[in-house]
Amino acid sequence: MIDLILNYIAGILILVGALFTLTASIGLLRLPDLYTRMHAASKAGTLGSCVVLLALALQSNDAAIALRALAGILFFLLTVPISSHLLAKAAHGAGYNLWEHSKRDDLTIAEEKARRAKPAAGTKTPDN
Amino acid sequence: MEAAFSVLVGLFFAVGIYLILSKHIIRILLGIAIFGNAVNLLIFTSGRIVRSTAPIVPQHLDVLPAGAANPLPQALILTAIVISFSFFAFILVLAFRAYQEIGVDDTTGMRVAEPRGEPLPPMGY
Amino acid sequence: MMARYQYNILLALAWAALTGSFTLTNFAFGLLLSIGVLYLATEQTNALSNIVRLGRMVGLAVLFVHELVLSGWRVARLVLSPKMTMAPGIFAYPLKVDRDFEITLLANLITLTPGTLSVDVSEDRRMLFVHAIDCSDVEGAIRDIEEGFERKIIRAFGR
Amino acid sequence: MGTGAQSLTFLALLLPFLGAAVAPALTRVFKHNAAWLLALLPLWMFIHFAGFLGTVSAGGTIAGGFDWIPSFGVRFSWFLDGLSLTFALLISGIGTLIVLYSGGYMKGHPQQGRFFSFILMFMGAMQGLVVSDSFMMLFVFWELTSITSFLLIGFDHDREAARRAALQALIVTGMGGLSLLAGLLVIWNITGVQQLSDLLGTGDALREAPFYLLALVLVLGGAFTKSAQFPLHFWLPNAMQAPTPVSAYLHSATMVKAGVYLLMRLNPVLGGTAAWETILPVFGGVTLLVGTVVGIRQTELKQMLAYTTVASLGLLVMLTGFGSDRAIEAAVLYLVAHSMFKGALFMVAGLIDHETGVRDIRRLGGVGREMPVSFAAGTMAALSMGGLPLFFGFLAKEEIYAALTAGSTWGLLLTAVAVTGNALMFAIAFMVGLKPFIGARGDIQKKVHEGPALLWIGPLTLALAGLVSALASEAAHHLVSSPMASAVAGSVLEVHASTVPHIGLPLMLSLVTIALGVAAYLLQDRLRDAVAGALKAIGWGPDRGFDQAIRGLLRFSFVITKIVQNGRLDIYLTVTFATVALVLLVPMFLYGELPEMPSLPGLLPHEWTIFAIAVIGLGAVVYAKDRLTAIVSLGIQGLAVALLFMLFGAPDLSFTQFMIETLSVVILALVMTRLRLSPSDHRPAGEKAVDVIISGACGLAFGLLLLKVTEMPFDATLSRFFEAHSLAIAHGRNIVNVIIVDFRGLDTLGEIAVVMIAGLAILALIRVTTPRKDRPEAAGEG
Amino acid sequence: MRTLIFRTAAPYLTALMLLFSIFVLLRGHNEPGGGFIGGLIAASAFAIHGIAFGVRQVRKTLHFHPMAISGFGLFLAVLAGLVSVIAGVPFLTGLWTSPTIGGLTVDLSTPMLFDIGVYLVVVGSITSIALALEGREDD
Amino acid sequence: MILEQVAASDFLVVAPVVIGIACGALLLMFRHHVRWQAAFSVFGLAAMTAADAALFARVAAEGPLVMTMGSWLPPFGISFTADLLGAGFALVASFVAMLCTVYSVREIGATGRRYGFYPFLMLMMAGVNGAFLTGDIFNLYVWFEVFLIASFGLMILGSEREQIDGATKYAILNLLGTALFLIATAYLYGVVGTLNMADIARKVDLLPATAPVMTISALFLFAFGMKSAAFPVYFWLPASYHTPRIVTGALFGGLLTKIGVYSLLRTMVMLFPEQRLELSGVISWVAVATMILGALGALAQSDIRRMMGFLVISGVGLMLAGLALGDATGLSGAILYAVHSMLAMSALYLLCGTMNEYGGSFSLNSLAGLYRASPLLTAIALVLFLAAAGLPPGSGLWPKVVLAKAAIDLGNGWLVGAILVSGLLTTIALGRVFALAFWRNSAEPGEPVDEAERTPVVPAFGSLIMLTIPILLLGLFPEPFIRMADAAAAGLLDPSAYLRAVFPAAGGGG
Amino acid sequence: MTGEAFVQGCVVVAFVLLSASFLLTVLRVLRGPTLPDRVLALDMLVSVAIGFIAVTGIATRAAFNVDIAIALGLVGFLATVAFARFVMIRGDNREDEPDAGQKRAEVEQ
Ligand code: NA
Ligand code: NA
Repeated sequence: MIDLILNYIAGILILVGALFTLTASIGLLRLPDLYTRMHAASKAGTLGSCVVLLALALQSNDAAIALRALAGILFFLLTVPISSHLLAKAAHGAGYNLWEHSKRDDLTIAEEKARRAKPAAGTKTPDN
Repeated sequence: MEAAFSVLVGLFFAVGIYLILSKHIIRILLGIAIFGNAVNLLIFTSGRIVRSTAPIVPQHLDVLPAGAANPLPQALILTAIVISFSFFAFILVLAFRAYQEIGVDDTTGMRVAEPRGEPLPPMGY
Repeated sequence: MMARYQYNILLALAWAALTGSFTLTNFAFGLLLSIGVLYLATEQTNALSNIVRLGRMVGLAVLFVHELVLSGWRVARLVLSPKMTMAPGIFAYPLKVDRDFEITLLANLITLTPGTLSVDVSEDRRMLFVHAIDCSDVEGAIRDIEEGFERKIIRAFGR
Repeated sequence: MGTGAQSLTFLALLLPFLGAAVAPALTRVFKHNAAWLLALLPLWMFIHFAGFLGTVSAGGTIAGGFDWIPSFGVRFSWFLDGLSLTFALLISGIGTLIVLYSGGYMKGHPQQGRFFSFILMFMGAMQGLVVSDSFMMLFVFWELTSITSFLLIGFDHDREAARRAALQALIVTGMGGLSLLAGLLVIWNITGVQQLSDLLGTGDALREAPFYLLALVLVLGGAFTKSAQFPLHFWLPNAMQAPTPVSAYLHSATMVKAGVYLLMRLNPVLGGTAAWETILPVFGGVTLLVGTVVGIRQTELKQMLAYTTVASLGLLVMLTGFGSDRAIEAAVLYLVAHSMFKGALFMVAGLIDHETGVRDIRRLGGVGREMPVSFAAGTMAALSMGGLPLFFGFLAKEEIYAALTAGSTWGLLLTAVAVTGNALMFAIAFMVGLKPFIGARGDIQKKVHEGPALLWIGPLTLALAGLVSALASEAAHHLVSSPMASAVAGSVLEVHASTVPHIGLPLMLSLVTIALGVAAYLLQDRLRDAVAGALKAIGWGPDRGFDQAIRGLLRFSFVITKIVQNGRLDIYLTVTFATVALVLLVPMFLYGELPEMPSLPGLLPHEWTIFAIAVIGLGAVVYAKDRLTAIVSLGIQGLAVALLFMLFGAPDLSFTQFMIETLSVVILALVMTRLRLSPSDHRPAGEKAVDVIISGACGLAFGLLLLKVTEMPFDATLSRFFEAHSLAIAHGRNIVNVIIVDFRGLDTLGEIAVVMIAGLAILALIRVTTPRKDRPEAAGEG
Repeated sequence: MRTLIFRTAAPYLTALMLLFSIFVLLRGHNEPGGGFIGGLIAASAFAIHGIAFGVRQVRKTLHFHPMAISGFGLFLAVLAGLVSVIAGVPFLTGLWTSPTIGGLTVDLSTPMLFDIGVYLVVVGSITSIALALEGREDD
Repeated sequence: MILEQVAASDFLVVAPVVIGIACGALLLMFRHHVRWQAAFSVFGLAAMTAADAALFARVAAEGPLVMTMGSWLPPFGISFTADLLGAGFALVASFVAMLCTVYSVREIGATGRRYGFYPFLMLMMAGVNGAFLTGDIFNLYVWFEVFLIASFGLMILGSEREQIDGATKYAILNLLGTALFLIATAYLYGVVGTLNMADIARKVDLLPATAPVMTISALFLFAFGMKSAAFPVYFWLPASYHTPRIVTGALFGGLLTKIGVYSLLRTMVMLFPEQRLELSGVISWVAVATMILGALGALAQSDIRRMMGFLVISGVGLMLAGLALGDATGLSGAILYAVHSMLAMSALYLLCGTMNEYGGSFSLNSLAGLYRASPLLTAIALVLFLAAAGLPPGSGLWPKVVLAKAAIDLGNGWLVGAILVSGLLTTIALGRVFALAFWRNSAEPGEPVDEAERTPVVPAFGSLIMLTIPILLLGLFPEPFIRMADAAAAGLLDPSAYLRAVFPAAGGGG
Repeated sequence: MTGEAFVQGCVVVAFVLLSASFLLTVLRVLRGPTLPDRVLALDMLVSVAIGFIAVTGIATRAAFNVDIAIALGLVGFLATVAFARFVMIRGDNREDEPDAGQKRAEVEQ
């Protein structure tokens, strides 16, 4: 009985996860600029994969595997925001502009301000 | 299924070789990477294709159930993948250094070891 | 900030989870491994506080999962809606937390939650620049973060 | 022949090389007087071989040797009959004199020791050549004579002319040597024997074999180049660049006669056919005429002698190929006579050069008073060469005319050639042997006096030998001429020529020859001018032709190499893959190894999707506008391949492929960070079309062959074994991993060695840099 | 890279990845994984660390030069094969033993040792490559 | 299938490889100890040579020696199988490498040592030995890659522009060549289902007539042809062999192409005898083109190192001629030529290096006066040139004669012609080098060579002389060499002893 | 319907959804337009692949797919980091611009 319920939950989770993923890719395609697309990829996409992994954990009938699946989810949640952040920061730093209809860009303003504050140093910042 | 893989392998080879034939060094590198994948798929297909069952003896059994994938080609490919990755990395860095030293990214311009205007050998005795 | 030994235990737990074996020996082995691994990996993690905050961490985790699901749902609704009306932009979020670990945690949680994405932290660590799908009510968004994640983080990890 | 004598003969063959090894040291100690010691070696050889005269003149032969390369059927074996013994005696005898002569001639030369070495090696090579019984031994010594003469001719290596002459000799005789090798191998193949002594019994089989003509031509290729037959004669006069003792030795007794020796040796088996009796006289006759005519034009003593040597060799070849016993007797006599007078004349010429510093015949004259011994030797040698009675040359000439006139109209033609040639040689003989000593004092700067004993012993001995042997002709014939002629003819011959003139056609012809010769001598200046004018009118000769050929060869090779090895990687790659396509497609079609038409594979939709993604990824890489897009696209196909591995039961592969693909992309990105390249593809459409065709053909071929292979039944024994024993014996459930670390662990050992070396090599590539200022991307190192 | 978020998170990620790599190494004999994949994961970990903190930091952390680690791995693999000389069996024969140390039964085997060698070689070489490409310090 | 006890001496068959890898690993671990690198390498290579010698002696006395790794029965484990051919080649290769290493002591400076010259060298030799000794076709591929990547490392060490340029071409083309070998192996595996060469030899005969063995063998021919630098795919060799350090060139010129030739012999003769017969026409034309174009290429060069590269190619043509002939004599000639080529080509490259030491250049335009500078070097050069040209008393003579004999006996006139013509062209090319570089005097006549400058050349002369000795032995006393080559060829033509050694129970017949 | 069958049914549907997802994401890689867009899409592709692997694991009951998914998550992250590094250092892939290299050089110092 538990098995049956677990299976049903798992099945539904599989579908939900796949749907989330599909949504994310639709978002990736439809959204207007890099930063908005990132919302789709890093949220819906992550959620989709995590849900499917959860389904696997539920369905496996094996604590070891279930635990590993959960660990996988954890790993995933740990890495995704960091890579999103890096990509967004890099893109912004490299001058990839926001969507033209964006409301504001405090980061650019802050950078401008910093640049004006110490013109000699320019963008020269030690990397390591 | 082997038929589908054969077609894919042919395609991988064609694309890999096409890129290798283009003179641009980075395209050559990409071609080499694809060529390597083609070879791996070729080995895989050569050992015949089985869907889904990995050659791993399940916990409750002592021998592999029938119908599992052929493990030997997989082991061979593992070796080959690693080797081709090593070579890929080497050639990539070599290309990078070649660009640094020679200053061209087009192989037609790589004429340092065999320069274009080499003179005739000495004609006297 | 998390203590090294806490992190050790967490890593050992992760090891046990991965190997799927919670025997004492395996856990001990995992602990040994994690000590070695941490030696290799952490030059940056430094001193920290007590273990009592574990419960608060769990609370944070619960909030996070809730927000994550919500976040996914909102994005899905947005991209599937025919018109996709939105007003995106980057706003500066004034940070209250001031330690690296907490800033990072906050930034990551923000990224994983609805409509927001951490782009950068200012040099002086006072500002977190957040990209939001909906910038029509920046004050509201800032308040949400302040009262949600940031407060819970301070409670769980604060001094 | 007892083992003792056998060892002694072997020692005799070895001695010159031993002498060559110690010569430099001896010379360092005894200076030029080392010649006296070193001459003992050839002298002992001479004595040793002379000891065989009795046996051989009685019709016997001496043979010996041992297995050298039994696996290849090659023996180190010698065989002495009249022919080889005569040669052996000439070589060691004249060799003794030459060594002495070298002692004087090269006195004070800083490299006299090396010179002795080379001379002795050369002697050893020649000695080995003429006594060889085994084909291969013959060939080895034959080549050794070419090599040692290369060293000798180029001895004065500071002069370009010497280097040129040496190379010329090496190339021409080297060519001949290879031809000879082929010829001998063909004979070996036809007859199945490779000992000359065994070969002599197989003449008819050989002459009737379908490849007889091939064998003949190849052997003649060797003999003619070595014996300087027209048009390959030019190297010989140029070889005069060598120090005189060398010229004397090379051109009298030895090296050039190797070819004649070979012809004479093979006469019993190759001779007697129409081809033999046509080719040899024609080449010989032409060479005789060319040699003498060009010789009369020369002004330098050694050059004149060299051309007469060419002529004499022509005469010998002509006689050898004439096809009568008489002609063979004549050839034998002339060969012996020539060895003596030509050796003497060369040494006299060298003496004159040494003492007067002048080699130009027009500037020489009247030194007979100061150099009486040389004068005597020169005159005697000239008399012999001129074919005057009392000298051995006379016997030979009589016999020549007797032989030639005995034949048909063909013989008469050759007689005319011989008379012309002999007359001119007569003139040259006296120009060299007489003119410098008589008449008005020439244009000589040095104070002239007779050379030291070391220098005149040789020529005088040889000149006297020409006289003595003629006077004691019966003995000479008994011991030397008859056995030798018999050996050449392959049947018993008795030589009877004597120095007493007999009235008859030969004597008449002799007189005509002498008359013409005297006339030529007297009119030498006008004759010289006339020939010079004629040659100038022709304007081209094989000697210049050699230079043109070498330069042409160099240019040709340069052009060919530029085409084949053009330095462009893209062309190398194109050729490589075009060949790959051919290598696969041609046998597939020729041998019917094409697959059948496959049925549509039963893949599931998501499997189709992964296939499609792989294909899209490939297309994306090809069509990528810039290289970073291409790199990202590379990730797509890599991911697809990994997923395919996962779907078809290869999780380990999938695992690895993910890692590898990602790391590939990562390192590509890391490198790109440090690199600034032009992103797009500039190739013209035509080139792309060629690439498409080649890559398409390769892809098609690989795919077809794979289809074909997978059509075959599969033998899964190996995998069954691994599956059965993986857990039971190797204690692992993951069979792939067990194969990697256990069943085929050695592969993995090699594999990790590759990984390690690659890491190190990359480190070396990046870290080891040569500092250069003009590096295109100074910031490239980031 | 100069980003606080990444730099703060990187050590944790690296540690997790290293742990995971060892896990993958040790279970390779029975399930997908093994020294090679484990080594690649570990190398990725060091690459991340290098990207975050720079090459010098990783070199300091590793103590040995990565190529020396690689060499040691290869040597270890050869040694694993040579154990069979003592046993009088052909090269690279798998030898197994399960000694009990303090009540703890540990499976030791030459294939495992060999796989560890593989792991070290891969970690060393790939890390070296990644670091060489990331920075340009002399060593 | 398990745990058959083996004698320690059986380890001989794998010892050279193990020594190579272990030494390479140790040298890498301690690569900063530059002082000890060279000495340790010479020691390691001496051990390797000793192991090879012992192995060769044992194989010569007792027939092929087999060790199947991991105690698995063949064909399941990887069988190292040393027969006369493999053991002989391995012995010569290790010997040559040892002497090249002695030469390297002066040439390789601290940077070269720190960045792995000696680890590369040891691992390359491990790969070379592995290739000669393994009895498994996939394992052969692995050893190919080992020596190939090590050769890359050796080639780029120094990072001069020429090296980088040459190495790029060398690396890409060789990588493809080796990949084609792997592809051929994959197809073959797909058809016969096994990788052990003895097993393949048994099974190829039993395949159905429809099996695409012709195409697969043609692919093997191509792949190994490319590795051996045969026409029309020898580009990589002249493009690169003149660029690295002299000792590297010597090792490459001497050893690497010979592995290609070895593999051709092993596969085409032992595994695909019928296919070889079918392809012999093609092979002989390839052989003709290779030897003639190689020799012409040598003539066209001003740079003596490039000339040597073309001479290597020309020699490959001769070995291919032996393969094309395919009978006992022809194969024996090819094997003999390979031995000669390993010795002579390595020595010639070392000679080029020493010529450069004295003459300050590699170019025939400026090299001069070497005879005056060093008569000893001149003597060595003469012997080596004669050897390369196939003239007595050098080592090239007998292989050439044996090959020509085989060609004539089989009626292949074109091959005979090409063999002889290539010999002549080589003679011309090297005769010119001798005349120009040694005999011709430099602009400043009589320039005395500084004694102090000459003393450090001792290792160079030591290795040159040690290489010249076997070259002369092969020229003067060829009997043992020819006997061994005959036996090795016989072993290829009739692999029953090889098969019996691998499958004792099956009786070897298959 | 048994639980097992239900799961398998869901798996089939999920495969279809994920396949569509794959194709759409690939489309974004192809369309770009900027390098970060492509990188993001590749990152997303890895996400989809993780889901795909998990679903396959459920379909074949191959538990070890979890590990592959974990590894993929970790290394997919690495690729994105590397590209981000590239973008951060090089600005963009318009490499012919002279200042791009200069800026890179400054940043790397
Ligand atoms: Na090679
Ligand atoms: Na080579």
